[in-house]
Amino acid sequence: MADFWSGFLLPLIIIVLQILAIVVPLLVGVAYLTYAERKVMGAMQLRQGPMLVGPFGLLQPMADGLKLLAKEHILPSGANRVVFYVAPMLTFFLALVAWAVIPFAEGVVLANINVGILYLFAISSLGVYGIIMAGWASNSRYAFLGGLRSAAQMVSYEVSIGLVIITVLLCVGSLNISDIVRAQTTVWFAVPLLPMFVIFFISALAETNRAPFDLPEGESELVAGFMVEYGSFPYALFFLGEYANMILMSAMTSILFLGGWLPPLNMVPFTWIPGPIWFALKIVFCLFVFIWVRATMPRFRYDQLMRLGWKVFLPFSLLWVVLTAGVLVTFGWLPK
Amino acid sequence: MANWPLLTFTTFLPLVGAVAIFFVRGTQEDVARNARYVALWTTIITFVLSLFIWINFDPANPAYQMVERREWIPDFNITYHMGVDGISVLFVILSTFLMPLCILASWESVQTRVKEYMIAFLVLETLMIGMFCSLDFVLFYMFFEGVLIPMFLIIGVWGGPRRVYAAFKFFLYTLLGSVLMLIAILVMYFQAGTTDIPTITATAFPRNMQIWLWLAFFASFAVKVPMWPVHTWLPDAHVEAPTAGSVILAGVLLKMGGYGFLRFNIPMLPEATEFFTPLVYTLSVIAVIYTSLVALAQEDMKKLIAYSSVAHMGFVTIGMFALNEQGIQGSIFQMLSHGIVSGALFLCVGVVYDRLHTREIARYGGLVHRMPKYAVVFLFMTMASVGLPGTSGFVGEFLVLLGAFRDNTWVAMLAATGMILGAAYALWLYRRIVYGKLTKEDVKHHMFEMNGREIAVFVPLIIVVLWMGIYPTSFLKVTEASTAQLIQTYQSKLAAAASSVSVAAR
Amino acid sequence: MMAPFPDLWPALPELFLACAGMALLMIGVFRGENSTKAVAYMTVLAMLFAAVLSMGYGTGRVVTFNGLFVMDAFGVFMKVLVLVAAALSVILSIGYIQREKMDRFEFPVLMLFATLGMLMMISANDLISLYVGLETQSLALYVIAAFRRDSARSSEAGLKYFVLGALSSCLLLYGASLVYGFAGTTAFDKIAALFAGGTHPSAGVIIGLVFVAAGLAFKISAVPFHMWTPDVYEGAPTPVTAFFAVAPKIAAIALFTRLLIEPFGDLVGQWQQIIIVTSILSMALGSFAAITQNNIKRLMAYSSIGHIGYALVGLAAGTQEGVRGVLIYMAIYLFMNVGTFAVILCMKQNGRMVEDIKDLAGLSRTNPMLAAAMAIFMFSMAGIPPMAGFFSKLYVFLAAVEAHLYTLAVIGVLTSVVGAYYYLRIIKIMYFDEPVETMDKVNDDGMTGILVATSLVTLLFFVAPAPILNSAAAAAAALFAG
Amino acid sequence: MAIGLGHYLTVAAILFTLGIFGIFLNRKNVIIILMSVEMMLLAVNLNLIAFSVHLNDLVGQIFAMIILTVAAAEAAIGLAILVVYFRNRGSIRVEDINMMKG
Amino acid sequence: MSNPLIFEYLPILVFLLIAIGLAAVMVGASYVVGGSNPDAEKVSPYECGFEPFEDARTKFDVRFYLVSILFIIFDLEVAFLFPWAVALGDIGLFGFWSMIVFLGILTIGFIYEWKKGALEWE
Repeated sequence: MADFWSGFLLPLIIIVLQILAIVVPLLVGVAYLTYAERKVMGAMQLRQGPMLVGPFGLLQPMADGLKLLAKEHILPSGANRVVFYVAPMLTFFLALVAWAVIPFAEGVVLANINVGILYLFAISSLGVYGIIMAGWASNSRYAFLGGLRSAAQMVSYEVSIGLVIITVLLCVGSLNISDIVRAQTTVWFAVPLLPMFVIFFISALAETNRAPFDLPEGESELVAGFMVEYGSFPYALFFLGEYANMILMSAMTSILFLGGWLPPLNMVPFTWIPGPIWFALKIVFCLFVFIWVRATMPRFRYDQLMRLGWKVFLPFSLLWVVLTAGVLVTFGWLPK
Repeated sequence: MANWPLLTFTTFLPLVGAVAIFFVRGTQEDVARNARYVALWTTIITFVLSLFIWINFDPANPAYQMVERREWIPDFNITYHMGVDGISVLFVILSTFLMPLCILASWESVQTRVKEYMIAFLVLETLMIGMFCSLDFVLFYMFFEGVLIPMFLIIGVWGGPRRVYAAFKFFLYTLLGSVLMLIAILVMYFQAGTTDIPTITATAFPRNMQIWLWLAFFASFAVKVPMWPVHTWLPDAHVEAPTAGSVILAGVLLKMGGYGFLRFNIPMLPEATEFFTPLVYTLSVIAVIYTSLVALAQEDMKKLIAYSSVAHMGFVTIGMFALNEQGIQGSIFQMLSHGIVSGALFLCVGVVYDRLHTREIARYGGLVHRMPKYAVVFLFMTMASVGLPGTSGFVGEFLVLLGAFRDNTWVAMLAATGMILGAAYALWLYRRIVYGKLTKEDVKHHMFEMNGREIAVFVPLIIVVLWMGIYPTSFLKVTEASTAQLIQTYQSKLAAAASSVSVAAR
Repeated sequence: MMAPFPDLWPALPELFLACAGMALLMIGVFRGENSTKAVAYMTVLAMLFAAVLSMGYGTGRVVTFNGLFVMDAFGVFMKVLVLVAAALSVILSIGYIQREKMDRFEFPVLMLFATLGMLMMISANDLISLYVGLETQSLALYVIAAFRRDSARSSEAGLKYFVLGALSSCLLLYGASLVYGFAGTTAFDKIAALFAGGTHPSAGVIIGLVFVAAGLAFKISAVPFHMWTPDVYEGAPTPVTAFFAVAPKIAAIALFTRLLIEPFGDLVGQWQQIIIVTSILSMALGSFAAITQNNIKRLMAYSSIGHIGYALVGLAAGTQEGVRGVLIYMAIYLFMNVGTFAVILCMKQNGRMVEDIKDLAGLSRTNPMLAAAMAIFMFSMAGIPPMAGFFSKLYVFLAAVEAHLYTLAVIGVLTSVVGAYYYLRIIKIMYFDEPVETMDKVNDDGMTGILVATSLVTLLFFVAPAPILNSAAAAAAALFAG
Repeated sequence: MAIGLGHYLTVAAILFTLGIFGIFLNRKNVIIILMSVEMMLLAVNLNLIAFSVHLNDLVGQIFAMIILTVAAAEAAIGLAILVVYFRNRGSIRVEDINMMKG
Repeated sequence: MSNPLIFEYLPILVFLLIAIGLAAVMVGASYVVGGSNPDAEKVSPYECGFEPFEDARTKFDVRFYLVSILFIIFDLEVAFLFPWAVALGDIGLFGFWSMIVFLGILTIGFIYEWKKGALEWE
């Protein structure tokens, strides 16, 4: 019995608690990200944003959530019931589980697996399934086309993301995410790999269907695209998933290029502040850029979007991979 | 002249003619005329050339003569090995002799696709000569099988109404037999390490293997001969083939089977030969009697002659498997004689067919009134076929019966019965066609006497038949030494086998 | 562990072909669609040059790329065959693709890449390189089978070929995985070493071998894995069918032979029975099923099934002589088949391609040369001497007899008689039947050249058989020495 | 209960068999055939990786990787052919693939 | 089977289960709270004033296939790059040049696609 307790149940409980410690702040973060977005955009557009619910409208996300929870379920005629409901759940689920391998500080990580980056890459690739399923299951032309376009867009940019990750890996020599962060102790990869950093961030925008690449769900074209038939909490799940994905992509950006939990400079005033705080700050900065871009950039045309992905980012990142590898091999700078 | 590759020249000369015809260009008539002349001259020259083979041939020497040997496929010890001995040399002459006559016979009767026709015949001649001369199994097989190609085309393209059926039947029957022979050849190759025929002849094969090999060879040659019951392709092929095709079929192709028995089955596989002799006797006797009876019932001239060929070839096999000098010499002689006589008979049919375009016996009658010369020629050939003394047929049949008597009286007696039947159907055929009153209208109006060309075809045939009948020694002398050696090989091998068996038993 | 640079020299033909393929792709794509003809001719040149490069390779056996790749006299022989076959097919296709409005430059390039895969198959010395070569070939072939995008039959052929090809790859891979698992290695040399000296193999290896053999049987379309062949042959564009009928077969047979002889040579007792049964079934089906066919491409499909059966007779012997027989068979098969397809490609009436056997009626009148060539090929396929086809059969049966497989040899020759029937039927239609409609005149020098060359080779092979026979013997010897 | 090599092989064998049945018993849709093929390849990869771990030998994993890549290329081409076919025939039902018979 | 490996992945497994549970609970809760009261108009798919007259899952632009096919190819090439990138230090120059050749071939294919217009969207 003791064996069972100490060898199985206790670790399990600890794990569950750790997971909750990730999930709960994440969901709260998502909720307030929607708030922040409205506020920031409001500020940029010289208006106030939500102000009514709670002080400065701080309770607005809660109200939105409650509203969605209370709404009526609608299953469109001709829809595939199972797929229709699985799609948002899948999106949400994927946005959560990716966090399992994100390190918040040295050693602070739920699962320190040695192929962490592969896991992240795989999970983020799966996101396209939720969208395709939603678009197909709804039995609506808007949803269907929106789903297709969204999927095409996501896969297009995923290729460049993969190549960008490769350049980082070349400099690290490990697939472990903590190793990636540690490799940036001297200099963040954003500096030597600046073009890759830019590409990665822009691809992240496209990958999350954010402005200026948000045309799959563009209100004016496709009336929210694959989500058009969704209401109530399934819709909320998409919403949550999407914003959780934004946070995730920001976290990935921080890890890959901005040194994760590391302070900007390895010296006294910066090292006082603990790693998780640095990490959070970097994520917040990235998210701010996300919102900033949305507020300022006009939406791309679809052909421009695909062109950017295939004809600019892909060849460029491919070239950069070769270049990076060549430089590393030539100068013997390869890790290990 | 000694080092001159005479056999090769004789063999491939017709092929040169065929290539020449291939390149003939011009209007249709020009092409036809030129093709005919090229073919005729090629065959005549080939015949003359082949006479040199005969002249140079030393009858006293039983070994292979005028041997040529060249590397061909060295890896497998397969050589280009040519040579003739007393058994084969006359068949070469027979082939070259019949060829110009065939070309002449088709001078007018073949009007369509003359060029292809002549090419086919010349190729056929090369293959036939090559087959009789080759002393390597693979080479032999190549010629032996290759014959099928031109013959198939000759029957199928220029044949009668059921030519397609006949051509297929001919081709597939013979092919079926010979592929089994191919396997046997391969087995022998591994036993002897070579495909050289003289070497293999000197090799002893285990008895069990001999049985199988013999059967495989038999499958091939029995179809070719043809023996009852695998003879059924022959009437069809004969009936449908054009006249010259029938002549070659009866004159030469059937001899391939007999030649094969003599060359392979008997000397190479003596124990199996001894074992299977009763079988061959049985089949041959059935062939002689049964097909003679069938011939009696025929309404078609060619079919009747075809069945008579089966019967005559039955005699040949009986003589061969009597395995004594008279029998084998007789069978060779009978084959030569049959080659000329049955060829001539088909030509006779061809003459009337060209005029009336039917082979139905009932449509004719009373020809003697309109075509007396033809009646004479036909009569002469019918008599030769029946075996009238003074003609070639007599010598052959007589020798065969003699040989058979020495080996097995019953067989000889039954075969003799067949001879009587043979006389019956041949004479009856003659009576129905040539004699009687001239009643039929179309016979009255269309049957004209033979022209010069046709007579020119028959004259040499008549001469040869008479020569063979009156002075057979000039032919028998050639075959004598080789036959003796064949029998000696056979006996000594049997004896050796028997002694080894008795040694083993002891 | 720093891997050393491998010796690239033995793989020179492959490397050249790969570079040439990519260069031609670039030329084509930059020059546009009207470059098809130029690309096609350059493809032919590249293939022939690769053949020269292969021939330049001496004797002896060289293994490179860490044991993945092997080059020996066997490889040289087979590569030259494949390259010649491919080059001839490309020449055949040039006129056709222009007439039939499918002259996209990808066509010759795809054939080039398929050929590259075949060369890799021939030189494979490891299950991995085997698979990669096989797939390089197959992927290109799937596409060219469906190359006529606007033709339902072509796309159906492509689809069928794809589905069954993918299935066969799966079988092969499953077998390969078992072999890997139970033998502990994928390298041919190591597998061979494992079973040398009569070590009894585990059941897993045998099962794996059976699966691999099944997968390869698909590729060579041996019964019972032949189902795709008639449909694909019929549906695919004719020059593609010509290509399918020759080059991939040669390569797959080469691969099959090397696989069975080199790594699994000591297990001959285990696989011989399978090959014998497959061989008999293929010969029988090829002969009997072809009889009722009316479409000549379909007939050729069954014919090729039958021919593979005969080639397998040699393989079944499992001896050096047997392999030599297989090699000779494939060499002669190449010329007969390319020639036959050249004739089929000439079958055009009123500007429309026809492929019914009855369309050949009276060809000997309307086009005697074409008919003569076809007759030569048909007699050769039937195995009638003195055509080359006789020698091909002679050598495989020779090997079978030597290995005491008498039953197999007898069944083989008997089915060849049945097979002769349908080949004769074609000759009958050409020569015995009256012409219904004349064929259009063919003005294609390449095609005429191929027709003349292949028919002369087929007809006159017997005059000087030594070159092919000797190199086949050397190739077989090399396989057994290695 | 330790999960050993045998279990992996069994699972792979079951998957492989299912794939074969999927190809031959399926009368509905060609896509299902493609999926069956993928399933068989999955079985093969499972086999290879199980063996690779069991033998402590990397070759199996490399093989699996190559199979993955090639299989993807294969699937791409298969889909392309399927699209071409669909455009010609307007159907991808397995029963409709019957223009050529005999 | 090494136990540490399982322990490394156990949290992920638990996380997966929790995430699935969470998603299901959320949907289920809203189902209970929100209820459902459908009528024909409500459940009809969204259209701009038209009655939806046929199944929405019809043919669509073949370019989407093209994109997906291209994606498969390039994504798999990335799969090859992952181990290469990590192990480049160990495999040396030969490894480097092998991948360069591989990428070169890939580039040829890419140029081909580009010139053929597979990447054009208008």
